[in-house]
Amino acid sequence: MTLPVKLEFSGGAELLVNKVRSHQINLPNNDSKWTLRSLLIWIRDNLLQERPELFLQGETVRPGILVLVNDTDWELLGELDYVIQENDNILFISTLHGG
Amino acid sequence: MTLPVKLEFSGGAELLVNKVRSHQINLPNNDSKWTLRSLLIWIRDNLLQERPELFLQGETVRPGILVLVNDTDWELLGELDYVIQENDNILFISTLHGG
Amino acid sequence: TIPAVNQLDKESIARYSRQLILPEIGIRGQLLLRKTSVLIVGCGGLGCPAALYLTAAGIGQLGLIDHDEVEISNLHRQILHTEARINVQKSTSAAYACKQYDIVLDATDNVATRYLLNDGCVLAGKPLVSGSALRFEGQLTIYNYKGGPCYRCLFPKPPPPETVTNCSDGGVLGVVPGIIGCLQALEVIKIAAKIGRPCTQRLLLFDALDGSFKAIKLRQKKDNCEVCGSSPSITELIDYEQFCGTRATDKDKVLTIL
Amino acid sequence: TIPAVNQLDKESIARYSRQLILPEIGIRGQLLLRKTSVLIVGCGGLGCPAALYLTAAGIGQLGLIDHDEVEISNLHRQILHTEARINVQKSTSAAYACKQYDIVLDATDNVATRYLLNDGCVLAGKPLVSGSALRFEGQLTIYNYKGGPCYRCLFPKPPPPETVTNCSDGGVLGVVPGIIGCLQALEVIKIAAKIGRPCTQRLLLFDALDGSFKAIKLRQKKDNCEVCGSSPSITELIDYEQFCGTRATDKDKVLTIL
Ligand SMILES: [Zn+2]
Ligand SMILES: [Zn+2]
Repeated sequence: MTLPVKLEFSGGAELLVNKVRSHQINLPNNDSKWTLRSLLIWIRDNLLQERPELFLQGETVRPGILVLVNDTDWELLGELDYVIQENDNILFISTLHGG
Repeated sequence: MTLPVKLEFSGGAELLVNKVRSHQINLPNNDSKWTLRSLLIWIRDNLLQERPELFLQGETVRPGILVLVNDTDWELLGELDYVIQENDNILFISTLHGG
Repeated sequence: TIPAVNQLDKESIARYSRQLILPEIGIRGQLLLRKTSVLIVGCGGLGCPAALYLTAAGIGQLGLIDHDEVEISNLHRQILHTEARINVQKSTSAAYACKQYDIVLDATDNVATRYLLNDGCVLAGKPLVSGSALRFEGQLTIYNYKGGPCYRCLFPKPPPPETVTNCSDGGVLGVVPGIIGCLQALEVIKIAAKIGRPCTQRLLLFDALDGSFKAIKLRQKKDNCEVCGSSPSITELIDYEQFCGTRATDKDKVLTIL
Repeated sequence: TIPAVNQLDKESIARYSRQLILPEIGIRGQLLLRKTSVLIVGCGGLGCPAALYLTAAGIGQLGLIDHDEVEISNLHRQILHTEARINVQKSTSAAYACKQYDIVLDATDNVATRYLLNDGCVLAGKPLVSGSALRFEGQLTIYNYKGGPCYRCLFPKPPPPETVTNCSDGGVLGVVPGIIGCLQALEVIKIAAKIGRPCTQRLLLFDALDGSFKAIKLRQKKDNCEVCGSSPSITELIDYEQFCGTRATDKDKVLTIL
């Protein structure tokens, strides 16, 4: 069974994924569960159009990007260890500095 | 089994229910299903502090009040005939005119 | 009418540079803004910020109407950009003015005028960007646009006079109409430049105390609507004060113009 | 300091009448607003509407800082109410000014200054009402207030310089910082008058093209935070340009002051 999730990118992060802000995807069946850690690898390999270092740093997101699951800060959910649920809404948003 | 619903009042409509904007209630067990029609009668008998004509007109809400179920205009859901579901969020909002 | 020139002068390019570089706007969008005329009815808490930001965005022509001529003279016109042609309408016949503009912005403060503007816009075929505020709450939607409802589709009958509260009676926190007026300007810009998703068939509810916004899905245009339906019974303007049972004013209002 | 007088003069009562009659505000709230001092850092797209509405609400003292002295002189000060004491800070040492005010409003346009203000507010124990805007998006939250996080709790490390876009590069639709600036003023009012639910531990995201707002639940203050945690390693201001690898400016910005 694939795992349907909605990925969203904003605050400028969408520029790294071909300017497409919303991606409805089905993560392929996996022996182990999908976590945000494994999702980031999948994104790097399947969605990132630009240089990966503009989105990732090591196994996590680069500084300045906030990861939200169902409108909640991933820090409240275990960050990289969070186990993704069916139909989760995962938003990667770049913090804005402009005024 | 009682039917838990959340009733909200705003735009001034809250003044008619003791200024309490949010009411978590359990509608008592009924032979027939609870509809918005029967809910209005229940509200008149159990919540309205002020003169009922400030909230109701006949069997419906008085002009200027919009009824929303789960952030949707009741007109899209059958208005008075809508059958209330468990944990529905029903908002009675008075249209604002001020500027 | 505004001359149709398909290019921007250097000064305009400098002035609007930060929005010109937005791909969604660009020269195309800026020219559309420039050839759009907008009527703002009401120069109070909603109308002032709306007028400011529409001028700043490069809307070509702005008409301003307020029932109080003295308040219009208090309007800090010097902060409005001089390139926009500002027409101050002395006439209170806002509904007739609807015919002369592309988009109408309802920034009024009473029920009767809101019905008047609604009917005026439906009869003239113009979108109506409607905002309102009271106490700590605000509401916003676009009426009569792209198959969406008009005001009468939602509220065929006016509220009983004793249930109507205006800002003089109920009070209002000034920044609340400030926020709604800015949001109205934004919706006008989206309609004029043909970008984004205008707030039609959607009602935005703002709760300032809670700091939250909610978007309500609204009904479509109603086939049996008296003014915008398939067999309208209203084909010309009526007496709105009589219809509502209230005066077309927010009497005793202390108007603070920013 | 502002003299503590426990009553309002007649003129103030007339001026603030529409918010005085709000039970949540009343004389109590208006007096609290009057004895509150607010520092606005940045007089551009965010700072101008914030300053306007805070003045209109009766905030007792406003400090304004901008890195560009010329722009400060362009600020349409005549529309700011003369009763509010407006202090224009020539010094760019915004962080030192944090100590002199009750609440700080971040209306700046670059990363380095945002970290500077954050640390300044944490070290001075002041809430920081932070807003930002770019293209068609806006963000808003309150840092360092009631157990909520500070900026470093969320972003301990600054973004790589090549990932930072400012409004000169990316563009911005003017009404977007207008809306965010107004929302910042609202949050300041709620903190000062002690009403409603301030936007702490919540991040408000605004998408102007879509016309939608989203409220994100944020982490609490982090115990291991370098500046606001239980064993802070940052106990005085640092070199923020060096820290961020970028200049503390939004160079080449064409500033449109409304
Ligand atoms: Zn209609
Ligand atoms: Zn911290």
